[in-house]
Amino acid sequence: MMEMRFETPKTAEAASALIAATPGLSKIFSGGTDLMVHMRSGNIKPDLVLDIKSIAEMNVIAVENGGYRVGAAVNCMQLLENTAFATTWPGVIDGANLVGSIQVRGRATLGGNLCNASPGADTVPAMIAAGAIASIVGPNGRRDVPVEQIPAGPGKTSLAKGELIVSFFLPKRAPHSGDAYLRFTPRTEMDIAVVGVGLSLTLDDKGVCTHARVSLGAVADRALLVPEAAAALIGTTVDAAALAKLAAAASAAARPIDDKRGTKEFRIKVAGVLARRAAEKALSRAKGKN
Amino acid sequence: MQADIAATPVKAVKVTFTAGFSRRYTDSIREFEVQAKNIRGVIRAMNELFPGLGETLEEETSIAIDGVIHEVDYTQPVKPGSEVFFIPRIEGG
Amino acid sequence: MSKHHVTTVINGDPVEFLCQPNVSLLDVLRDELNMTGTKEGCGTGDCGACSVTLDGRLVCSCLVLGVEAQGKSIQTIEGMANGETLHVLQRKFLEHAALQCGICTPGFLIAARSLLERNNNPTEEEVRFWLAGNLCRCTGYNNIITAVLEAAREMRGA
Amino acid sequence: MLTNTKDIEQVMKVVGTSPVRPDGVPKVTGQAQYGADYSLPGMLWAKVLRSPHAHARILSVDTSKAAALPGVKGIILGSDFPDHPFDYVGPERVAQNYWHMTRNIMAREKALFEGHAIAAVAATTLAIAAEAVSLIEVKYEVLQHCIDVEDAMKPDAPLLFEDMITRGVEPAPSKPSNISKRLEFSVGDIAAGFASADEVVEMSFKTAAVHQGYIEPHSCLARYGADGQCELWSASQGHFVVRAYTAKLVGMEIGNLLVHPAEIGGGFGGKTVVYVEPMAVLLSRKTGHPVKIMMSREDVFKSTGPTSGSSMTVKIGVKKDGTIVAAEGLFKFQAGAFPGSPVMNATMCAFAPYIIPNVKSVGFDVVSNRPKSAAYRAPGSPISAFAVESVLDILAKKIGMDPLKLRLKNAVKAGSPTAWGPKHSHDGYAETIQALLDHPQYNKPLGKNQGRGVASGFWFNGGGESTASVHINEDGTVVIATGSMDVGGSRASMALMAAETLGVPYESVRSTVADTASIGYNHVTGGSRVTYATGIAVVEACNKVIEDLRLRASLMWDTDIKNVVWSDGYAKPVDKSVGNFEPLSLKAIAGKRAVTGGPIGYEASTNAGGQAPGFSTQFVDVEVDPETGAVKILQFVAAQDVGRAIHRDYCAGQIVGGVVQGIGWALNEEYIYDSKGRLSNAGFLDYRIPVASDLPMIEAVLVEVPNPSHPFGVKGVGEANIVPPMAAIANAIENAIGRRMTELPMSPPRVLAAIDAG
Repeated sequence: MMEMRFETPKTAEAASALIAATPGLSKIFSGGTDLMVHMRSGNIKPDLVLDIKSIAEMNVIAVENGGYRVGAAVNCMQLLENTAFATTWPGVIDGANLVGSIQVRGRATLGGNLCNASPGADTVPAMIAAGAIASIVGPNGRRDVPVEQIPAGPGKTSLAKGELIVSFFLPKRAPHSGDAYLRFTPRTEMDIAVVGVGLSLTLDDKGVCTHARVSLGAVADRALLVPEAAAALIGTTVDAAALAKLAAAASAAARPIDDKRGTKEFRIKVAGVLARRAAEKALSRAKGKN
Repeated sequence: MQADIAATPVKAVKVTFTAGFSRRYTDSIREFEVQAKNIRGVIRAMNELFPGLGETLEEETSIAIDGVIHEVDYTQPVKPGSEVFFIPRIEGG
Repeated sequence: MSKHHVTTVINGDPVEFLCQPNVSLLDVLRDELNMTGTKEGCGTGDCGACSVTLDGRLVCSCLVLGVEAQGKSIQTIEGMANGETLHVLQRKFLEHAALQCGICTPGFLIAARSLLERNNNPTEEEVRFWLAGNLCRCTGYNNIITAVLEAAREMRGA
Repeated sequence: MLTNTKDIEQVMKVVGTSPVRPDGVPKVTGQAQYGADYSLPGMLWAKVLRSPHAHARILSVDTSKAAALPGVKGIILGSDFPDHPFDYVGPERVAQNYWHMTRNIMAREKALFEGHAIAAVAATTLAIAAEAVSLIEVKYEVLQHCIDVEDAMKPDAPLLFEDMITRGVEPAPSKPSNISKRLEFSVGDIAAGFASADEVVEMSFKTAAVHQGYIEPHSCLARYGADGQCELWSASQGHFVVRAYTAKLVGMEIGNLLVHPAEIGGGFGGKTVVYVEPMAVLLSRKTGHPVKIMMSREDVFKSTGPTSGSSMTVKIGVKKDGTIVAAEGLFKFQAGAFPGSPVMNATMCAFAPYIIPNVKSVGFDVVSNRPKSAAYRAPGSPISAFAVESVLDILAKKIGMDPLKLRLKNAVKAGSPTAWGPKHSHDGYAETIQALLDHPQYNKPLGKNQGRGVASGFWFNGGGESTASVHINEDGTVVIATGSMDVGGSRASMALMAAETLGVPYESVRSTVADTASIGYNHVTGGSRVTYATGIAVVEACNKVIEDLRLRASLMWDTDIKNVVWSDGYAKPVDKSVGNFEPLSLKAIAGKRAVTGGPIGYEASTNAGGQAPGFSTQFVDVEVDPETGAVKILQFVAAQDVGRAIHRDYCAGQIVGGVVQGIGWALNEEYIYDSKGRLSNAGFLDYRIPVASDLPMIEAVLVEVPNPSHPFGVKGVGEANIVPPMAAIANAIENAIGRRMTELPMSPPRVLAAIDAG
């Protein structure tokens, strides 16, 4: 019978070394909300499973240089319960709050949601819009990579063998900033995004948008950063005209497929609709009306 | 079946089948009149007219006696002049 | 496959078991420990019938490895009533006909208790969203929501 | 058939109240045992190898590697079951074709759908059984497949059965096809009828296959002894039917098979048939060990019965005053891999709620490479009602009539004709319509993108065979047992009817479901038949007990039984002339049990007839997001004629539950297949049944028009409620955004496409 090793390393370096030293398939296990399903169905038969929840630095939520350091093994409920973080990055919270059910959110982690590399992952567009940087440990030491560069297609990441994401850094928030994540699902809960939009923006004192990032989920083989969509907002007061441009840019950037969750046409149209609605939500947050 | 009626002392029981059922089993004749006090009598009379039909009726049908639906049950009484309608059996969920 | 020796606490009692590293906590509870009150509806975390709490956190036991129970504290439906005394949620579920077939009921009760521990005065909408991870095919949810709101009211002494 | 039937107008003491169910505490404490919760010493675990192909000839199955795996105790194939002649026979209430049934349990010549069982392995652990399954080598010749009913009906469609000649067509076709059966119900002159109409609407509709979606996967445990005696613990809607099917399929005498009724975790029709039971019994016989089989959720979706998807065309003609003069329906139903869709029910129920002089209703039962359909709540009726009730709504608009008033004008009552022949024998429909017309919310104005829709539904309801026993304990408490599986609270309703009949408190009656060796035959808990038919058996048994109690009281009073009456739970002298006797309670008489003739208990059996149909009328308010096509249910009111509510809360629970299943059917639920004929959403994540946050509180309105054939006036309540929702929601969407949805589910992409199509 298949021999599966189960280890609980205490440091990221130890975890990395174990992976590098193990022939065959190694899987990082934090929330397990995806891996358990694949192991049960037999789609994935790992030789080594690493439960990284006892690695201290992967469980922290801490202020760092005015920004936030969030461990990759922090689960969605922990994040939701951190009011300071929640008031700073409500859009990231929007995403974390839509992952699965309460039961799933009690397990699912930011790192897992990203590394599982599902194009519809709910926390990823919000993290990309937030400009989050992934801190990676691997055989060749540590490196920082913007979150949008991690997914490489369905189930694929740009991480090398032996590399794992330890934490994320979300930069200091400028005044008059707001973010939001909206997704479309047929049900109100317990669904995978058919389209997801993460959007973050900053206004100057006159209410003109000086900075924006827009990310789309579930409309391509991975979550997309869409500078054209952000450009539609920058320099404007995020008025109706800007919002219409934003919607058009978002729809134009979408290159979805037909599948059991939605049609191509539907995803393209709704990407624009949700981009506009996300911008309106982020705008009101930037203006301090939550 | 008119002959039967002529020879009928008391009011007969009217027996009716659906179009499809009568096409399959009763030479497309849909209505009959028989002498019977209960469903057993009705089935016996129909089986005399069409040997083997009795078994089919018991296996495949329910009955409506003057509109009220019953399972096929020999002991179910039928009054003179009442209508016995054989309908396909329904199964629910 | 070599088994791990796991020491844990279930419903306040110390428990030890052996399990292979790829076996779910749900299978350990049901098949190793014969605690069949926790139900399997899907095995993929989509129905909530196997809900338990792990160190106070509401989870689907089908998405937890048995070996993860090491050193942790688990609460299951078997620990909800106190001897002959039902938990107020159990009582309200009965009073308000919040169950028909009952297969989803243990999961709903565990999930609802975890909500009321955090928020003893939830709105109907909050209850509906908290329980969205628990599927019920019989009741249409009406009476479950009512029972949880009524239990909250009683727990508040309102 | 009934003795001293209660006057249905009389005031009830316990009937109509809502006490806690007898099975309640075990279910809220986790102690109730469902199909998967039983185990036995030395038990083996079984796992089933299923076809990855939608349609394939099985060339060879090599189990040698699997058999050699340590821990593997036995392996079975379809050919290990006795074969059966090809014919439609009893012994069940509906003729079955066991040649089909045994092939549905396990494939023989061909795998006919993805998930079709090929082999089953019993081993000492589930993990070993799973690995053994992966070691079985099957050589398939993959064949062309067909999924959609229209494709399956094409002349050049790949054939599931090379020799299937359509039944019900004269002359019989010369060529085989996937069309198993054609049936027709007609009355009047359809052409003349339409010619006399002022407005005619004809429209085509499609519905998707939807699953019953019970939360408990099929599971059972079998123990087969060397003496040929077998015990089976199984969660089903009818353990007597499980016994009959399993014994026949395995080839054993019914008397050698004892089936224990495990608690059932939902069925809705899907557990009226067997899947795992015959495999477990055969594996247990082969290995000499108890064997447990649990389906996975994926197995449940891929291998057990959903109800049919369909293609339908409905044409209805009305006069300006709303009189329906003609109706025509064509209903093509997916049966799945074997014949037996609910298309007959659909063609009969389609126009059943309405007085229509000219009707032609034609149905086709069509096989395709999908799991065989199984019963689902009012089988067939919700599907044809989606088409009929949608067309009626369009007609109501055309003639400028309120859609409820159009229905009321044409509503059937006792004496109204039907398309299938006999006259309707009961009222109740008009009363459900009136209940909504009188509802304070029905005329409440709505906002932007909001709409209100109405629809009605009909279901026959069932009677049939049931048995019940009643015993009086020495302390005066009562034990009743039936053989009807309790899926929705029947133990409570049986106890209520027994308490009412005997005149004792509900709390003094213990209500149970007995195994197949401890009580007489009961047909399945389905067709909304149990509270009606099994209830009649319970009341009959109670009446026998009352006669006996009067006799024993007369012995104690040295008088004749005719001088003793039974009322309010006491034996009383009929009048003073009998003597000045204190009334005797159950306890007092039971105390003299031995000296008055021994144990007090009776069994009663019935093949109940006289059941009345169920009618349901509903209105729903929805809001449509014009930019995404998302439909939100704002309010839902469902009125249903329940005859008389025995347990008020459980009646309401049936109605609300049925409505919510209908909401899922209307908006999101569907079987989605890929180009290879494989199901792509075999799980609760992508097969989207409604979750709590999708819904408002559903309002159930209990209409009570008693059925005189039942001692308390009961009409079945479990099914009619799922018939209207799909059409009601489609009608509401049309009123909200001016788009007519003709295909289910009305999912956001479809609704948005309809909006954009303009």
